[in-house]
Formats: sequence, C-alpha cells, structure tokens
Amino acid sequence: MKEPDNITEMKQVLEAALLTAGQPLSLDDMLKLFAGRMERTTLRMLLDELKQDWAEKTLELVQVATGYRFQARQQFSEFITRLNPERQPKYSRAVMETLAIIAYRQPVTRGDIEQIRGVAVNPNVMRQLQERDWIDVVGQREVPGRPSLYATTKHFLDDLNLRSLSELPPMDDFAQSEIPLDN
Amino acid sequence: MKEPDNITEMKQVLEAALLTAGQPLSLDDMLKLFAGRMERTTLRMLLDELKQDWAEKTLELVQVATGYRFQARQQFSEFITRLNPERQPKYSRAVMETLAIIAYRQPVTRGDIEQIRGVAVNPNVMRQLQERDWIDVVGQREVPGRPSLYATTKHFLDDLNLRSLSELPPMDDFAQSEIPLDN
Amino acid sequence: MLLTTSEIKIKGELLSELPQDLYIPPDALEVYLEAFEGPLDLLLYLIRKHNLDILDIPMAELTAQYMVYVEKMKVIKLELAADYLLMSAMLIEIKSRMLLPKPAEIAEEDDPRAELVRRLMEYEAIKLAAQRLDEMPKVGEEIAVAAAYYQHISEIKPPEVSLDELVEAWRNVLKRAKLNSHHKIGKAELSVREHMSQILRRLKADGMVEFSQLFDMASEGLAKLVVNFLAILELAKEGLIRITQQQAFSPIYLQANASE
Repeated sequence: MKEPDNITEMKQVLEAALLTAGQPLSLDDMLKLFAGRMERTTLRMLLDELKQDWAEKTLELVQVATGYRFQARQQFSEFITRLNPERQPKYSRAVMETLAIIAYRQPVTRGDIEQIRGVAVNPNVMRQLQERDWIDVVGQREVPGRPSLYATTKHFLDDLNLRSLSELPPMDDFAQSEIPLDN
Repeated sequence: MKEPDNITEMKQVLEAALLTAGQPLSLDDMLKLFAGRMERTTLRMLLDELKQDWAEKTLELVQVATGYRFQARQQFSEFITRLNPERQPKYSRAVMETLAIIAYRQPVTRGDIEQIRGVAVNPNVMRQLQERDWIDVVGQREVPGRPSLYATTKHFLDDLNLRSLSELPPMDDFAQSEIPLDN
Repeated sequence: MLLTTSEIKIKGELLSELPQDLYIPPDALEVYLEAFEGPLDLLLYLIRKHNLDILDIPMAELTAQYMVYVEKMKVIKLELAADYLLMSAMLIEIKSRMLLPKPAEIAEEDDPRAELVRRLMEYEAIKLAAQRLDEMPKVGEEIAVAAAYYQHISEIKPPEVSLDELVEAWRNVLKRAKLNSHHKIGKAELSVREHMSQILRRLKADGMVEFSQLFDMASEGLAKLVVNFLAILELAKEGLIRITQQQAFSPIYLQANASE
C-alpha cells in the first residue's frame, strides 16, 4: 500500500495500530508507523481527533504513563471480566469448622466453639460469617460475661439450598461407620 | 452495571469484549458475557450486525476455527508490522514442508513424513511446530513401535485465518506437469 | 524453491556449475544441505530445470563417487549421504530393469519408473504447498488481532460452600474432638436446635413472649408443635430462657435469660 497521504488515511493507520498493539504505544512508536514522514505535532493532532472520534464509542483512547492505548469504557469491564473470572476464593478450615459447629450445635457461644475445636476462635472468623449473613446472634447465655449465642440464619439455608436444618445430613448416618470409635 | 436489555447495549458489550480479547472468542465465551441471558441465535444475529457495522472500518470481524475476532484489514498490516521490526524468523523449508505434509496428509507419523520428503526428519523440526502450537499428537498408529500420529491444531487454523482445513488451498492447485517417461 | 547458479555459493564463491547428476561434491556439502532438501529435491530440480532423463545418469560412475563420498563423510552428516545413496540405488535398480528385454505388452503401471515419478510428483506438490503456507498471512506476522485494554474488575465474590464441604468440616471437627460417641446428631435433634434458635431470635426481638404465641396451632403440624415444645424445654434446661408464671392458670411468659 502506498503511504497514507491524507488525514483520514493517517488516522486509519493510527487507529488500526492502536487497536491491535496489545500495549500502549509511545509517540516514537507511532512515528515509526509512518516511516518518518510525520511530524510530532501532526501526530498529536491526529491523536486528539481520534480521541474525539471515539468519544461516544465502546472504547476510549487514553494516555497512560508509557503512551496511548484504547481501553474498554468502565461500564463494560464487568461483562468482559466474566470471560476470565478469578478463581473462586475459599473459606479457611477454621471458618468452615466454625460454621459446621454453629449449624449442628446451635445455639452456641464462642466458648462452646473453642471447646469443641480445642483452639481459640479468631474474632475475624465470626465476623466473616456474620458479614455473609450466615450466622447471627440470637441471645446471650446467662453466665459471667454473658457471651453471645450464635445460630445460623435463613439466608444460610437459602444459600445451601436447604429448607430447614433437618435437611443437613444427620451425623449418625456415618458416625459409626466412618469415624473410628477409638476409645 | 445492569444487564444489557436491548440490541444496542448487547452489541456494545460484544464489541468491547471482542476488541479487547486478543484472541478469537467462541460462541460459548460470548454467551458468558451475558451470564446465560442470551440465545445462540440472537448472538449469531448480533455478530452479523456487528460485522456489518464494521464493514467500512479499519478492523474487520472475522470467523476463524475457534471463534470470532477483530483483526486489522490487510491494507494496514504493512504499517503495523513496522512497529515490530524484529519479526518472528521465517521457518526453514524443512519445517514448512513438514507442516505442509501434516496439514494435507494428517494424521501422519514421522515415518510418513520421511517417506514423502525422502530425508530423515530432524526432531527439532517437530519441536518447533509443537512449540508454536501448530501441530500435536493425536494418537498412535497400531504398528510395531506405536509411532505417534501428528495432526494440525485449531490454533494453526486460527493463525492462518482459516475456519477449517477445507479452506486450505486445494492440493490439486499444486499438481505440476507430468514428468515424462519417454524412452 | 528453484535455484539458479547465482544462488549457490561454495565457501563464498559462486558455484559455477550446477550438478548434472546426483553426486554432491564433498566441498559443496553445506551448500547442498541448505539448497536442497534431499535427493528427491535435487532430482526434481534436475528434471524440471535441466530436463534430465533419470535414465541418463551414469549410474556406475555415480555409485563409485558415492562410495568415496561416504568414506569421506563418515564423521559428519552420514545420514544425509545415506539418503542420497539410497536414491542412487533406487535409480540403478530402475535402470537395470529398464535394460531387461521387454515383454511385448507393458502396462503403464509396470514401468519401474512409475513409483519414482509418483514420489517425485507428490514431493513436488508438498513443496509447493509449503511455499503457499509460507506465503499466507499469519497472526503475529501480517495479521494483527484487536487487543485493546480493559480493566479487570475484581468482583469480590464470596466463597461458595457446598453441603458436602460443610459436612466434611463437621466430620473433621468430630474426628479431632473425638466427640462422635457423645454427639451423634440426628434429624430430630437438628430440628429442635433450629427451633431453639428461632425462639431465641423471637425473644430477642420481642422481649417477653407469651407461651401460646410460640405455637401456631392453625398452620403447623403436630410434629412441628412437638419439636417446638422440645426446643423450649431444651432452652430452659440449658438456662438460655426464663419461664415465668405469676400464679396457676395465668399466662406463662418466656424471656431470654439475657434480656433483663
């Protein structure tokens, strides 16, 4: 193809290069596109025009530290991210065991949980489960310190697709067969 | 952002995703953009419209083996390649002939390739093609030694801008004049 | 690729004469390695460019040359010499068969050269296919794929928990605590515990609740009413609620033990 010799063609070359570059292009990079037959001031003007051309489009031309790049407008990022979802985070063992204790032994205090697990319960663990709206405080036990009593919520049942706690697998189904009775 | 609920918004999401993908997007990929709220037939229709919308633009929407992608129109490639003067080195004739045999005669063993070319195949040749993800092993031939059978990959088709092997230039085109057996 | 003499160099010197047969001079070995892809390629070149009749190759001489050549090249590229030698042997075989007295009728496919010609033509087609593949635009070379930037939104998704994972966690708790013999929990007990939580939640919200208000006679089945009652007894036993009655037959009130 002959060298672009008018504004329209020059802008087309610029646009095609910026859309396919995969990284920001510096002014020096972009000058290479025109094999030296382009002034920096002209290039800046073309970039401004290109920015205007894309003002109402799905991408926008932005300037970042290392140069210019096209990027998807913010409102599309959420959808595009669905193509490459992050790995699903997992709850720690402490969180899962605390949740299991509350589900099967509710209502329980932190002291109960600590006694069953044999280790102190990190307050952060309770906070995670409360923020998820899976457990809440349903009362206090009338002992010194009046510790809170925790129970699972309706929301917890919904999220695990259960109608009631009695749909949890009963523990005696496998208590004998799978848990060794070693005492 | 709320889910797109009209053709214009859906096309915008599609366009933004395809322009940022850097590789072909399959129909299944694109359905993920809409979190399951899109029919395949609607998607195909939107892709057709998008293709039309870009008919006069710097990029074109093309379909290759693994899906759809936007790519710069041919007339701009010369300029774009100026950005990367150190291009991928050309493959040797040995590599290209081996690739041609695999593409046109697949699945083939190394022995088949050696038979056609009349020389031993350097293992390095196969490695280069495998590293480019243009060929892979698709099975073994059930003969002594169970030699590997090689075939070209979908990635090879993508890289050559093809939807299927049938789009390769037909072998008949390469038939030359008969070698005379006059005596 | 079709070569002319101007493209072939030996030790920087242009090769003045192209080979008229399959013999490769040892000092031109490297050149041939680059210029020809093997004996088929060389033979094809000779046939197409120099109208070589494969039967005109002086076979005895070629073979003698090859034996010397193989001796010289034992150290390096022996496998290449072998490829050429094999080709020479094939040509000699063809030639010897051609020299035999012919039967009156000879079918085309019986021509001993047919197989060689078939191979040459197949190789030629592949060679041209390779050139075409080489010329086709490719991603990363002539094809530039759109790859604009987008901001990867870290949707902070809460972890998923399956029922299996929950049960597994509980099982681990039991295993470690060796609670199994004391804490078998069945469906019935789970229902009771669920009602205990519900009653506590209600008392927390309403403060004091009259006993009968905790029972919805109209809509709940008998089993549920019983479970509810068991839950109240269990709450009382665990000291979690207080049950009060001013005098006989007056209303019974429940309140969370903590709500005073």
